[in-house]
Amino acid sequence: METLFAICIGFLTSCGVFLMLRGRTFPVVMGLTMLSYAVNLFIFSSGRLNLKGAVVLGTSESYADPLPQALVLTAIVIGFAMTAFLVILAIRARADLGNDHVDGSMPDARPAKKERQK
Amino acid sequence: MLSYVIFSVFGMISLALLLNLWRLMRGPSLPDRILALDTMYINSIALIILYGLLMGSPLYFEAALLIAMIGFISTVAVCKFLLRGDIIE
Amino acid sequence: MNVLWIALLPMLGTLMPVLMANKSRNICALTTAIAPLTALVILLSLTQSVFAGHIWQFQADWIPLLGLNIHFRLDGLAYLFALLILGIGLLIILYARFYLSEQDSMPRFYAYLMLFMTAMLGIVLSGNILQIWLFWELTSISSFLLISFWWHKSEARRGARMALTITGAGGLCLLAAFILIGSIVGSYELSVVLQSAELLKNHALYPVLLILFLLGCFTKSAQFPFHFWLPNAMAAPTPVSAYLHSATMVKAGIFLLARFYPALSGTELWFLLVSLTGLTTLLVGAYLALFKHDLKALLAYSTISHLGLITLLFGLNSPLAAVTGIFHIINHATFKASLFMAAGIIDHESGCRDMRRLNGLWQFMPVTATLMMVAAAAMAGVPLLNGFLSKEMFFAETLQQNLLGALSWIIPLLVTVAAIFSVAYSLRLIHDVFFNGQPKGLTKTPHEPPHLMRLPVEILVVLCLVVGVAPALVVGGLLDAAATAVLAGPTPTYSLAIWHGFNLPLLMSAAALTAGVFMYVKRKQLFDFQNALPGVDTLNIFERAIKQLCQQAGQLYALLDNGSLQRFMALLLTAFVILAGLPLIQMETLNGGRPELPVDAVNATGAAMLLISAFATVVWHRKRVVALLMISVVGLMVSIAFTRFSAPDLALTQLSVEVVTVILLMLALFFLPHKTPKQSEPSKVVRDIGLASLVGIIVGSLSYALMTRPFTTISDFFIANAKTGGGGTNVVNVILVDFRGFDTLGEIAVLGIAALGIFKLLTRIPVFKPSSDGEGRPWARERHPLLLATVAQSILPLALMVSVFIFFRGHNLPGGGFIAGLVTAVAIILLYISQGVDWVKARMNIEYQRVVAIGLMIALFTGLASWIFGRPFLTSWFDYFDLPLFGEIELASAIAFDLGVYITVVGSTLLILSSLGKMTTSYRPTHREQM
Amino acid sequence: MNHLVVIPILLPMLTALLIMLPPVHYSPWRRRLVSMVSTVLLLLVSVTLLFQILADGMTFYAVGNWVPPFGIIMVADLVSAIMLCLTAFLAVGAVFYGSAGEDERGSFFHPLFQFQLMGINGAFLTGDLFNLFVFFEVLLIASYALLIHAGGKNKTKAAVHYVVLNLTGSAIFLLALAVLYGSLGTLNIADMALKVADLPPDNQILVKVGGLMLLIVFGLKAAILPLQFWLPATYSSASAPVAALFAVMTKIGVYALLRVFTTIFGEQAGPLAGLATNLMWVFGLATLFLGALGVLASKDFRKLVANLVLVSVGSLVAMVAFQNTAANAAILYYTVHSTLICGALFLLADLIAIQRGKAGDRLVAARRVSQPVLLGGLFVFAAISVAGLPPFSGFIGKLMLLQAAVGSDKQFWLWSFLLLCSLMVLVGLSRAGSTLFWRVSGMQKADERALPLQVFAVFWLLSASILMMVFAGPLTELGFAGATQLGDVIQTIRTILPASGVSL
Amino acid sequence: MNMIPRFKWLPTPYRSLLLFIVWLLLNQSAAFIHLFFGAFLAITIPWICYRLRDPQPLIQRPLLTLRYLLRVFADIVTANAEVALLILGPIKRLRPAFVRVPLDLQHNLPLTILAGTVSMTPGTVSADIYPTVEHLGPDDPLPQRWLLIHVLDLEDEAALIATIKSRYEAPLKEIFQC
Amino acid sequence: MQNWMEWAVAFFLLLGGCFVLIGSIGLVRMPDFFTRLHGPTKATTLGMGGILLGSIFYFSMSPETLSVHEMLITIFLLITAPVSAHMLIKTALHHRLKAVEHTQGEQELKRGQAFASKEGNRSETPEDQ
Ligand code: NA
Ligand code: NA
Repeated sequence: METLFAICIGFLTSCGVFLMLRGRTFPVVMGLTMLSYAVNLFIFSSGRLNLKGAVVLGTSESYADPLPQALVLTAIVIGFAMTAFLVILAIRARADLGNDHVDGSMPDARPAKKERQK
Repeated sequence: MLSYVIFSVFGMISLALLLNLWRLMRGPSLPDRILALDTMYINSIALIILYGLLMGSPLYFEAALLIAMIGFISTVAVCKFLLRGDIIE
Repeated sequence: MNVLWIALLPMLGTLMPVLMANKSRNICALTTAIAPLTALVILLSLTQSVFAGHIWQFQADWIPLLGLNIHFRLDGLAYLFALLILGIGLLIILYARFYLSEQDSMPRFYAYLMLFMTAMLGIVLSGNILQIWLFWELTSISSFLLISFWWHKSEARRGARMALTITGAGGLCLLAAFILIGSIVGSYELSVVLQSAELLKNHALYPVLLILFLLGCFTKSAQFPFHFWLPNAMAAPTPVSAYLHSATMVKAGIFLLARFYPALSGTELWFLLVSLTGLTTLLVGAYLALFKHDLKALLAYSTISHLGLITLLFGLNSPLAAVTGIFHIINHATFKASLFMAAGIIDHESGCRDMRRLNGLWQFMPVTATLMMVAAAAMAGVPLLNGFLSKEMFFAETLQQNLLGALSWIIPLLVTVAAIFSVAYSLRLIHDVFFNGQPKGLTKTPHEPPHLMRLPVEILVVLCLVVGVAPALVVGGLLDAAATAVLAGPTPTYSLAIWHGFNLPLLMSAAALTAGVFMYVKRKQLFDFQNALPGVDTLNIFERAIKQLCQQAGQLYALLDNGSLQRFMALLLTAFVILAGLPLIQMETLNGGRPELPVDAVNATGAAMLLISAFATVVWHRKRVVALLMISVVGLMVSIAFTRFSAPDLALTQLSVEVVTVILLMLALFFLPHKTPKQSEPSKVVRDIGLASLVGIIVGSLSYALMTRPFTTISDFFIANAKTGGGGTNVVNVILVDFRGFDTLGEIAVLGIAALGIFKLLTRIPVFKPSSDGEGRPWARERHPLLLATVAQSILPLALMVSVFIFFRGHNLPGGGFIAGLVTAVAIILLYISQGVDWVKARMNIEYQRVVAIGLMIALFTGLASWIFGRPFLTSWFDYFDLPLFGEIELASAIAFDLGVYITVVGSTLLILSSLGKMTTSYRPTHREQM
Repeated sequence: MNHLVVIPILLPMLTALLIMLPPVHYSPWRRRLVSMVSTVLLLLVSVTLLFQILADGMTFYAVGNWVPPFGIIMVADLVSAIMLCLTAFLAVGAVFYGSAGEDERGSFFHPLFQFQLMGINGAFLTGDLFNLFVFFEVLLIASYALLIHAGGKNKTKAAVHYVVLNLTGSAIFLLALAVLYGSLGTLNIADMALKVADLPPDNQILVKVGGLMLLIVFGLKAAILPLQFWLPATYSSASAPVAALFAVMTKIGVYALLRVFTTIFGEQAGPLAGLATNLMWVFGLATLFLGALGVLASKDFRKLVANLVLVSVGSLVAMVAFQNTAANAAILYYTVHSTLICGALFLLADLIAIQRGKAGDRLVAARRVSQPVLLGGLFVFAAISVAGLPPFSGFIGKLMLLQAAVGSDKQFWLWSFLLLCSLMVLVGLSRAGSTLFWRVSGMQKADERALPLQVFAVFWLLSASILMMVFAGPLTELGFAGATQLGDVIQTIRTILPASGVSL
Repeated sequence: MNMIPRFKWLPTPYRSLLLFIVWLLLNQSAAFIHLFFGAFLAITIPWICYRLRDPQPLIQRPLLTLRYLLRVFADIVTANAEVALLILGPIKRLRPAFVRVPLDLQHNLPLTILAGTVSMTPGTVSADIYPTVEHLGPDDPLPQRWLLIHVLDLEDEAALIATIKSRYEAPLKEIFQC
Repeated sequence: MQNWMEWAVAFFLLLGGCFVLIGSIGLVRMPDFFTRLHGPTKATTLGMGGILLGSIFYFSMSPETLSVHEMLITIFLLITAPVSAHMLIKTALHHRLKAVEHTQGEQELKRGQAFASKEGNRSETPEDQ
């Protein structure tokens, strides 16, 4: 199971990173979201996997590690706040700069023209 | 006996989820995909309830309830988006 | 204390002109003079004791740990320089009073001048070498201000910058030299350094520190090849040139040569570096001086030449040469300062400095002419004037040295050549300006200056004469005291007489005079030759070089920083791959031996769905809505994974965050293009895939390595203490609200701040509302579908009920304030979606930022409440109460804290989503509305 | 238990909340007043804390009354107290400047400002690695919001880069945390230092990976090459008081490097001791040089100042690699100096830009500033100080840096880079100054005059340079004391984890 | 049609009842504390939410409602079995169709319930109710409205419309007295 | 008693599982969007009911506990499923999705589409056509 879990984390990371390397804000936001999933699973996995150990006292004999779970909770919330900010920033950038490229301008002029025509 | 039943139901739900995923990927139209996702949410509830049965633990009930709720809301939101663009207007 | 006052008074004097800025020019000048005059008086009062060999000191601790202490020290050498600085400084103050025009800001000038004087005095009076450096750099700064005094002239600005750059560079070298010296000697006290000659000279780093030291001296004293800044500094007002560029600043380098003479001189390297540099400078300066048409430029090059002469003397490694050097310092200061001032008078009264236009001024200003002639004669080394004496001694010294072995004769020869040029340019200075026909194209008729303006020149010229006639009487004691200090031991016998009999030096003098006159007479050919050579505009070259440097710097910088986020991200990730990946290669095996859990079909299905949907998100990322749907599946699967692996709280949180994120992304997508145009080149895509794969492989491997390793953790403590110490059975929740409650406080603060930031981002946003979707379909007609509206209204109370339930059970079972908050927020968002902002706003007009603040406040005050009980911040409290009918009830401070979390989450989420939603309505937030 | 330790975190938070609520939030002046008073109070608290630590030695505060390593602790030693004082001092200048009117050019300036202070102070105080992450996020999210204060295309553009890069950095931070937790089983920094000593070799490599990931994260915050790209655009586009406050942000990265790499990977760490020092050394120098290049290349003054920040960061990070007391003392002194002066320069740049009209702070000929004596004087003073010329704090700082390297095998390179870059900075500043004040096109002056609060703010920050010169003796002693305390990892562990039974 | 609640402190009695049951279901307990707290919440929450709803007609015939619910529940089970067979059966034999049902109901809540019922029961899905408010001007009188439904396998259009109107719409009219 | 409960659990779970699966099969098998919609809306909802009922019985097997909260999910799904379906089909109308060829009442579809988009005239009511 650990192998499968690690493969999932690695693959999610790759996908997230690839999207974050795109040139438009929206894919970057998606990449960030994906990367957050990977990171959260990673933190979670640092407490080792446990199938029958929800950390509610009195429900199991061997509990999972509760600390990484608490850390992931914090990370999820913070990640949410950050993603939200980035999303709105992307809107603002589109409004201010007239396009949704992460650099605020197209690398070359032609595609920009095309987009404006749209 | 029950564990066999639970596992076979697990199998059905898994198959159902895969079918949903197939429709989600296949489309062809956006409403098709949304429908597939909505179904997937509902089927996940079944999956989680079954996990609860497997573990003999009621701790997972809230997760199922929450999926029901968010599945509905995200479906509605996506539909609203496709209909009006502006989901909060 | 006396010596402190000498150093301190000019510093206080800096304030005087500033305070007197509104008074008349005379008062300004007079008050400025008070401080240096007092200092001079104090200095003179110490003459006897200094000449007797007493060293006056003042010491105070400043930064003992760095070896930098306040230490002023007055010995013979310092006395000599202080005398020059204060004496000539006072004359300059007087002179400048008349030189500066009404438009020039006199207080500013005097303030700069006094600052400079302070710095100069600081250098010569310092007893700590770091302190020397401190004042050394101050001279660079103050001279920058003085040279650029007429800032509106471009050459003044550029000349000042050039001087600052060159002397600044030298200063840095000097600092390195001083720290090296200090670290070798073990002290930065000058007296210690001067006594550690053997230690220094035998140290392996001696060549390095000597070169650094000399770079400092030579740049400041305009030695070849760093001489070029000095002529360009002539853009300064003449009093500045007269003071800085003849008597003081350029002598600072020479001063250091003299100061460190006992510690650093006497080696082969010293001779080679110092004397050869001095010789070259002497020759180059003298040669170039002849061809300058600008009065001040001629004087500047002459100064360079004379500085080379003095440097040469210090480089000869002979005590007598050093004494001669000191003597020439005095003489050069007197005649060169007077020449500069006289040149300034000519410029001032005729409006011109070009010798090609200045002719026959004798008839207009005979007194000035006479004064200048005497000073020039001294410069040329005419007998009965002070210049002659030191030059004579100089010739003698060059003859006596034997440093170049069989080739030693070259030095006296070259020196004589330089003297010839010296005579020639001095002659030109006199003849070309005061005789040689009539002036050409002057803007005003020249006349004698006001008498007080001439007075400083007169005093100095008289000094030249007096010293020339009765050297031993006038400067004998001074020279002796200075020489004792420089040599740090017995001074050699020397005689300051006018007549030493017929000897080789005299012959050299005579030859130089004759040949010089001859050269001047035949100057036409020489000038033609020189004119044929390509002219070198050092200022432009330097300026262009700096500009070039800046451009190169810009290009180099741009090479790295091209402003592309994709590049930055790639670099960041590459750094990650290298730093995190390389150590992994050293690892023998990833698997740490902990047995793996078995894989079952359901989990495999889940994993497959996760992988497929993640991959699909990437593949379809340009169809944004589709990608959004795909990523929802990823989120769903992640939540299910959390459920599967015993983390119900995580699943709940992930799910509730998920839905808000999806709604948010959809809201955002309305204002963004629905499709991403294809833009990346294939090569870039390949690069990104490679990079992403590497990152993924590393992260996956790390996670595998961690999961397969046994480990011990502090978590057992939490499990053991959750119920007894935290009062809850849901350990994760107890960690969140109790063990690590501070994290949670920070976390909700982040959420609240993000909401504020988002509100801020959306204020006054120039919004544009697309009228159709990505495919050009106009929007559907119905805004608020009936079924949805009705159901949403019914769901709200249900959701609130569920929130309350989840909230209260959180401490003991999965749930808690955060999830409850999101459930509430989502239900309200559903109302917004189904009914619109206007409808909700009309029924519930709450300013969400206040909700956020109140929530955070509750959490904060719950934490603070423990102070009342004398416990640290956020210490939890809980107790059980047995009530009739109700049974046992637990009350815990964690509930209050969680309430804060709940309210913050509701407030933040609604603030974020509703302000985004409001953008398209009449409730679009404006800046004024916010508070 | 000394509640004073957490007040630097809680006071700004409380202030922020008060400003958001009635009755304070109704009028701009109330908001300003509360914010200013609170910031001054923060300075007093920080200074008091510093003196208490000087008197009583290092201490820690167990939040929630849970003993370390289980609960979160705030560690108050000289280093963190110095950084607190620095932040508060800087903040006073920034908030006074902002209160002159800049704060009303967008919403929530003061709450966000206070939240940012909360985050910064938390990052300085915390003794827990995950809590450090949380406070990093607090200060980052506040900085994102402050960066876009007053709006404008440049800000938005810079913000996108800044936010995306930092979010990636945060992700890496989390990965690093998980790796460290997964192999050491703890989050407390002192406990990590204790546990890193006896690890099986395979786990050592994991910890090493975790440490190197932290290097990336802190390097990104500190803006060392090749992670510095966000800095110039961010700092030069932020509004003046924000940029001034940002001057301390990179120093948080340096601080974290110092904290983590001297404590966790200190000399007790066995094979992992001195991890990443070579990297810090090389990339620190490279950053220093790049910053100096940037100073020469900058076409506007604020970019130049931003590059000055890079110069200081490069020097500091290179010094972290020395890992000795003198170097750490130099870091402490130089950090305080460079932060405050760069902060002052950002404010000054704004004043100059306002008075130069359309040209703003671009280094081209423009109309003459209306207060040439005031601004010019301040500029010269700040330039002297920042270029490391005597007699102000910059000179003393540079002296400390140079002296700390004496006798080390790194001496030659450090000196060469430091001195060369000093010269480049000098050239750049003299060019900039003469252009800003002296290259005048047309003689008409502007009407804008600097407001008293603005002038006060600049004076306040620059006065630090004089104070640091006058009291250089005690301050260097403080630096050395702080550095000694920082370097004594064993003592730190014994104070925080007395049960661990570590002996000297 | 009555839209004015009987008690001011209990504006929506059936909703409160529902909430009370939900609370007990959530807690799976009828202990006093849950009864007490559930009652408290069942009263306060509707009160809080009261302004956040459009006025709806009240249920006038509770017993009839119960009967309606039971009938719908039975219909759901049978209808779903039918649909399941259709899904598994040969696709080509399906006779999908769009059908328009004229509506007598006017008010939102009954309409919603009707549309929901239609969606859950005989192989039909409610597609749309029109004309909507947006089709009309603000002052236009409400014209005849229609329910558009999609039928998976249509045998007789008229029979279907009749069934819907008699089996579902009529009881709803009765329940809400509108 | 136990045995009876176990059988009930098994029955409901299998029934629910089958319906869920059938719903999803419908999603895949049906020829157009409108027909696909039926499976998930109805079969899945019923399937969920079965599984939740199974769960209720399962957790109620042990004598001291009674599990009824699964009812809530059922209620919730019953309330929301029609709305989801309604929104989806509205979207489909708006997007002018093609119905499978032999669909009857194509005119009704066209009309519905016209009403969904802005083409439907304000004064236009079905009677006018
Ligand atoms: Na002439
Ligand atoms: Na139906």
